Amino acid sequence: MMESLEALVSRMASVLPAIDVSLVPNEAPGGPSSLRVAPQDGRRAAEFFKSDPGLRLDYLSNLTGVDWPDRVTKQKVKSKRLVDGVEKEVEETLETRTPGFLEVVYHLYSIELKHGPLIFRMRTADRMAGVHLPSMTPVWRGAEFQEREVFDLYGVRFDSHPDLRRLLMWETFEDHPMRKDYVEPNDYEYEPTAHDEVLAKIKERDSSGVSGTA
Amino acid sequence: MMPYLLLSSLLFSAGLAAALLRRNAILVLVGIELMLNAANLNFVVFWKFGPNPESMAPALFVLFSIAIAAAEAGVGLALILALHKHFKSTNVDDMNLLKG
Amino acid sequence: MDEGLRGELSRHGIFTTSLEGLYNWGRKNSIWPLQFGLACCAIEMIAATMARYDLARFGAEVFRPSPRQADLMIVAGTVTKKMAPQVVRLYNQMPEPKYVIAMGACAISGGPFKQGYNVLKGIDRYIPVDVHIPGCPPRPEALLHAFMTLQKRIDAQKLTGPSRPRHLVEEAPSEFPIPDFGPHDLTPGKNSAIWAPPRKAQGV
Amino acid sequence: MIEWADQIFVLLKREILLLVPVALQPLASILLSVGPIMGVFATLFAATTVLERKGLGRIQNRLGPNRVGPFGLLQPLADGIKAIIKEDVVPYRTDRVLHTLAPILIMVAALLAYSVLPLGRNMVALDLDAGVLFFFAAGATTELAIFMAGWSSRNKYALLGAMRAIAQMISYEIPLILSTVGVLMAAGTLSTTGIVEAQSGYSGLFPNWYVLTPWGFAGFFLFLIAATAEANRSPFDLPEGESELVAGYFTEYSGFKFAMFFFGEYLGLFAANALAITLFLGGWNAPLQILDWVPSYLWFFAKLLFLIGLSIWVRGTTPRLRADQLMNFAWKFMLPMSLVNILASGLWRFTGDGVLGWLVCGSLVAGSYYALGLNLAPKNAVTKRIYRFAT
Amino acid sequence: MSFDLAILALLIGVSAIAAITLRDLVHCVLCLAVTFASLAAVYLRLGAEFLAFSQVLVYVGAVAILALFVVLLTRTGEPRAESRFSPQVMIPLAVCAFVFTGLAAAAWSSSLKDSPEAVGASMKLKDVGRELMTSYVLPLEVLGLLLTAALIGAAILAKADDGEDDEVTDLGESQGQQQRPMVATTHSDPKHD
Amino acid sequence: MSSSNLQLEAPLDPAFKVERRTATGRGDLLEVSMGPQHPSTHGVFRMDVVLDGERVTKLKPVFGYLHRNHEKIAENTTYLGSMPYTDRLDYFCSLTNNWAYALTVEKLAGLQPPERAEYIRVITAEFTRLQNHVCLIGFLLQDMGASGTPLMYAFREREAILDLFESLTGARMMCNYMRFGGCRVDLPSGWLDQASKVVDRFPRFLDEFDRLISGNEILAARTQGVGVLPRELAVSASVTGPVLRASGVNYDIRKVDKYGIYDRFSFRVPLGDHGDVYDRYMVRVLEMHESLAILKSALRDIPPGPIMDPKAKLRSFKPKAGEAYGRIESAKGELGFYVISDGSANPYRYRVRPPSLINLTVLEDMCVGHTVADAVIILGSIDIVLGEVDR
Amino acid sequence: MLGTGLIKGMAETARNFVGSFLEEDRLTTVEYPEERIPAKEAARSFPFLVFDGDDAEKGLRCVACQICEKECPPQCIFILKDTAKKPDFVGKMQFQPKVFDIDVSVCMSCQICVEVCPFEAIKMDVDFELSRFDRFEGLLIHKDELSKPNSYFRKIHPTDAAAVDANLAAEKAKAEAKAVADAAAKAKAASAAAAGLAAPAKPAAAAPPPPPTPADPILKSASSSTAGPGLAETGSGKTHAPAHGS
Repeated sequence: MMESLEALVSRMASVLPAIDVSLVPNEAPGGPSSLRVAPQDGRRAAEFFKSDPGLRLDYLSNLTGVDWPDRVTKQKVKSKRLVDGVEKEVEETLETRTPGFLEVVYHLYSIELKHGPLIFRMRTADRMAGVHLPSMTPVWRGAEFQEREVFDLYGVRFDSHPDLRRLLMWETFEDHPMRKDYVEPNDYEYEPTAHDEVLAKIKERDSSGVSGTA
Repeated sequence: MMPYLLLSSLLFSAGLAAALLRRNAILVLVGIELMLNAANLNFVVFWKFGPNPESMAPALFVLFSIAIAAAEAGVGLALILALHKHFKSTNVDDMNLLKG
Repeated sequence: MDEGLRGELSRHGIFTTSLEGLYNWGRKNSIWPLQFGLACCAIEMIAATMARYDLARFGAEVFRPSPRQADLMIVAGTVTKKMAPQVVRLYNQMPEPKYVIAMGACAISGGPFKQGYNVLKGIDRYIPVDVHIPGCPPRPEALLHAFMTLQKRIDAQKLTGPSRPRHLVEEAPSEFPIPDFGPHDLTPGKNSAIWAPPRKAQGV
Repeated sequence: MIEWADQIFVLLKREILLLVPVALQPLASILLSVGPIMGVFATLFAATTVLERKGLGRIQNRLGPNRVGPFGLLQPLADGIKAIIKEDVVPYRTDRVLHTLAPILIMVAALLAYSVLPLGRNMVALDLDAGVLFFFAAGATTELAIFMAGWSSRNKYALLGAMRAIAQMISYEIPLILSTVGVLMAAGTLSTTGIVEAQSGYSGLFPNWYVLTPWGFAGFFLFLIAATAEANRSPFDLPEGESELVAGYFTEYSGFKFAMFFFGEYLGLFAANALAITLFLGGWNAPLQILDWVPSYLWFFAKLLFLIGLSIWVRGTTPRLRADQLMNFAWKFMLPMSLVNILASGLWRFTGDGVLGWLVCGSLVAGSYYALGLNLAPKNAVTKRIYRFAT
Repeated sequence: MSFDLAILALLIGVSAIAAITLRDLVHCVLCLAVTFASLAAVYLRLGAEFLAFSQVLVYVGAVAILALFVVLLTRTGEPRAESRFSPQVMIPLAVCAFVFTGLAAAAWSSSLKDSPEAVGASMKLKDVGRELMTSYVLPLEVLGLLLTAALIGAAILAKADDGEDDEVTDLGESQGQQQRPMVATTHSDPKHD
Repeated sequence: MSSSNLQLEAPLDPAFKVERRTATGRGDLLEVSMGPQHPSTHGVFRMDVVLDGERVTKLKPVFGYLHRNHEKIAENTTYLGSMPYTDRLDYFCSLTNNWAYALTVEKLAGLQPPERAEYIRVITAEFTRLQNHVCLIGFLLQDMGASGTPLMYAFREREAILDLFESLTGARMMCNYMRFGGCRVDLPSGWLDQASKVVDRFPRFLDEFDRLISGNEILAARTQGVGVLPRELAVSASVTGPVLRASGVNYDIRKVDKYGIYDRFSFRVPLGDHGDVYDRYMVRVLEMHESLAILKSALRDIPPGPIMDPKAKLRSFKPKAGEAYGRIESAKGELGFYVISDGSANPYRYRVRPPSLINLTVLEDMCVGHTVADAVIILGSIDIVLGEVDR
Repeated sequence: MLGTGLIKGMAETARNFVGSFLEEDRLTTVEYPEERIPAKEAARSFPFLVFDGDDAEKGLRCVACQICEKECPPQCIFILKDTAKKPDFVGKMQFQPKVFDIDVSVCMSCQICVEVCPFEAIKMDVDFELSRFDRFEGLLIHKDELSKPNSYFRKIHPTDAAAVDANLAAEKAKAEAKAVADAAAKAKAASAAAAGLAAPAKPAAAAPPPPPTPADPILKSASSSTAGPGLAETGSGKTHAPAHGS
């Protein structure tokens, strides 16, 4: 059996100098926790996972993206402030904006030692320009299409991927549809059993006059 | 007899023209085939109209000629193929270079 | 010959047929489908040609791989936006008279996947469909039923007059514009010349 | 033998010809031969398509076409009507002239071959001295037609299909012709009627057919295999291999032109089978002396139907070969085997058809078959593989 | 000159001229095939049945097809925009015209010019075969040898060049990228020149 | 986008250096786009192939023609609402898809299906594997050009299994049968007997198939030594399922994870040594024998009892925040579901790990140097279903 | 030796060819329009609405609660509530649907609406012959077409229908008993009030044990299925036993 994740983190810290690895807990009753690896250490960590004799994680089972959009948390804060020369308690809402990021999750198993999974994840700097992560294709060939898929649907750019093209959508498609803020094209011309949002879309279309409904 | 001979002369000259005029090696070969056919036609005509129609010799000559033409065409076309691989062209003008 | 007389004669076993009857008889009994499957429904389509259901009984087992030799396009499965231009192109390549069966919910309306960004909400936005079979996927028998429905439709067609089949109307197009891949969606989203939804959706 | 029943068509033709003015008699004679041949084989084509579909259906545990007309027999008629009313699409950029000429040429070439086939006693349209050679010459023209079809379509699949078809047909033409050499040597003639005549008569219970000699038997199967390949039938149907090349060289053909291709292809198959009957199965001769009273043309068509059935049966069974394997088979098996077969038929002439002949020729043919069969197996192929199991 | 011969002559003449002048090589070769087939018809008309069928079998069935194959194999994309004919047209044309007139004159002056057609003469296959196996057995053998040599030669010609191409590939000049483990190009150029 | 200038950085995985057969350039290279409508791409799959003559020099799979946004739709619907959509992933194996998804959500929500439900799951999953493999073999032979006969026989058996599915779940293909914590309905009376009959009858089919095709020379010639997948490459490229095991890697999730109750059955995992198409074919045939063994003991041992975890709820099912990855050995390989819950009624992230897509990674490596015809059967031997490849 | 495999294969196809004339197993075709494969009892195509009695309007079990509309994964159900109420089978006043449309061109026959319905009002039909020329009108099924009597339900899914009927009957009995008990209690209370003092009434003890609440669909489906729809084959027309059925 594989060593515990805590032990692994400490061992990695000792074997790989200055590596940025941390533990991400998972509350689900059946699911194991995962490691978070900083993107710049991704390749090193991956090669360690693959070649370490205690791990031998030679099989990249699953690779997927997750979108964590910007979060706005509203907080009511009471503060004392001078209003008209009098110190008063004022209530105001503070909006803290947690910048979003894209995350890529890797599930590793070992075919040789028949253990697993080891889950590790990497996060991009943001969701706009800094969507770069190291490609794992040179380490595990099985990442090739999955990385292309994540690039297609989430827009994560995998550096040094040999053939980073869209996998599922057409080449001239511009959006990344699996992102949470993706807006679908409004092609609801007619729905016999339309529901809320669809209904709204049809109404919008009908009123905008764009549609050719005659 | 005369029409046949004229026909074969025409074929021969046409073949000659192709061999001399066309720049494509395949068509040069086509020209040669035409000339061979003209000769064959003459053989048959001379057998049929000649003094000795019982002899089988002209027919056999034509037979041999057809066989040789087949061999010639095979080798010639293989040669063209080989040259094409080398020069990336079947144009005879491109093949007059004395380098490999 | 009027219908009544013809019915009378055929009841007496006298084989009478007019040119129109022969024309329709020929095309309805020799419908060769295009060998073309898109998704789940294609498996049921294949099952319909297999021994248990045997579409061949209707003379329709000749699944032609080339659209040039096919009469019937069975749109069996989800038409995605990426695939839609190809479907229209295939349809255009088929010679007239040609028929389309939209098999399954996805082909008719996008079906369960209609909420998807890459799913075309019904192939009839781009090409005219003769018969729709609901179901997800329809049973093989349902395809046979649709096939017979199509045969009935062909049989009932008059070759002259305003209701003559589409391929005999001079000005009716036999090819339809192929949509382009746009940056966000297919452009145009539908072929307005052949597809007009009802004016209002239910409850709007 | 009931003479009139056997010769009814020959007599009929003669009677009709007598009614025609003398000047028109040659033309009428041609028409009276060509017309019935076309009619009969067109009907046979229609019957074969429906038989093939029903037969394949039975092999595959289903019924096959049975709803159009009684027992589905009118299915080909419906298909024909459909083909005629179908729009004829000539794609943009095709070479229109060649595109149109190709199906016509393929049919003409196939029909030409029928002029030397004896369909019954005295029933041959053109009794040529070099009949067999004429047959092969006509067959060679189909290659040109196929090339025209593939090339004029300006379609990659069509071109690939045509190239495959021609390569295959050229390769198999050699064993096809060589496998007939034994028969030609034995019969001492190239005339088809002459060959049939040479096989008439019976030795004991058995007819004097060439298929009943060791070299003839091998030659018959070599010929059949090569003819199947020539006709692009399964398992040699690569040129139109659906799984790879959509529909091969007629990918771009529609409507009636496509039907003509289909027709031409079946005509080719019938012609090749008919020649096989002529060369090896005693043509229109009855298999048993006591059955000699059955009209000769019936025997011919019975044998033809048998061979067609065989080809349907094979089609229902085998997967398709790959192009290079097909070529390997032609050059590494068919060619040497047919050469050995010529040797065997030569030996047969000297050893006679006694026990010695059977022994010598039979062992020569069987031995070379075995050796060549071994040689044909792919280098890395293991016939018996053993699989491990993990528990 | 009878009607059928006139048609055949016309066919031969037109198709031969077409074969050497058309722009599309495939059309040229197909016209050549027509020429061959019509010549076979002429042979047939002259009573040389066996020769006619051999002509069709070999020329139409093999040589023309082979030529078509080579045309296809040597096609390099779009035809270059250059003239079909060599630059010096006049001299070869003059030569051809001269040859034609010379041949025609020779035929005209032949003593056999008016000799009648040997009506009964035809090539009996049996006689041809006998002659081949008796008086002409040596040429036949030599011919067989020649054909074998040609076959082997053609095979070697086509084969030897393969090896040469292999070397080019190994040098990695034109197709080196194909040997990279992952082919990264999205678009490949079919013409590697 | 163009990525032609991207260079691989060292160090490379050794599997990358697996030597590819490079076809040498003879004449022009021909670019052929096979698909998305092509008879043997198993749906709307496209391969952009660069051919040199008939040899494949380059092959790029193009996906997305059946990308129907399963993951996006699942993220906008409830946990239960995605269950019928999983049927449509790999539309041959809806029940194993159901199981994989149910397994994942059970991990996420901490549910435990009762014993009887686990037995039902094993039984239906093994039946699914049987009918999938049967169809695969039929389609593979269809790609090889057999004119439908093996496919017809395969579908004959499949129909028997679909009858079972229909009488259990109500639908032939889209069963939508499993629920989080159990199964939707219990087995109807008489079902087990009927299932036993099917299981008893199945070896007859396997034998018939064996006689029909396994010994066929053409099959051996077409498949042996074709599309060899080396062991190292297979592991590196995350290939799973029969394709992996045909390359000799002993990895079967039923054995490794022992999910469900698979540790109660004794079955063997067949392994191939050559990794070619023939091995992939035979491994599947042998797997069917093992599935039959599992089915026999499962049908014998199935206990009575409830079929749902009493903790399970159908409506307003909201698992706590967390994530889970569940995987099973589907007929095509490792089918995994990765679900992230944020505590709401809809999954936050829902991901399918499709074995078909990932097995296609090695398609080019297997095909380069072979002919188009081989590429078609190599694709067939991988066993893809487009619903799962593109989702 | 070369050819043996081929000959074996040909023997196999020949066996099938001959067998197709002799054995049931080797001719599996069911000639569809005339013969039909017997419908499985569990078979499903599209949903329909069950009504009790003869009057579709009056007996409709649907109370327009819109649960199915919400739970339907492809969103193919459209319900508009009527403003008026009508009594259901136990006499409780319930809403009824004014519009109940199912777009079968979208429906994926997943049966989730049936599972989530607390009122046994929506069930799966078995009719699949729904080919239409018109997509918009032909495939949108309205309430009047959807409503089918309980007898029809009993015909197509006998086992399931029996379980549902028993369930409903029990519920009705319970409701009636409750009504009777309530009335009795009321009367008792009245009499008690009249009497001035009385022992505390125990109507609950008099009522039958409560059947599983229909609002819990898991339990419902489990309970209805332990009885299990048998393999009894229903179907109309000429039936043909398929080779594999037996």
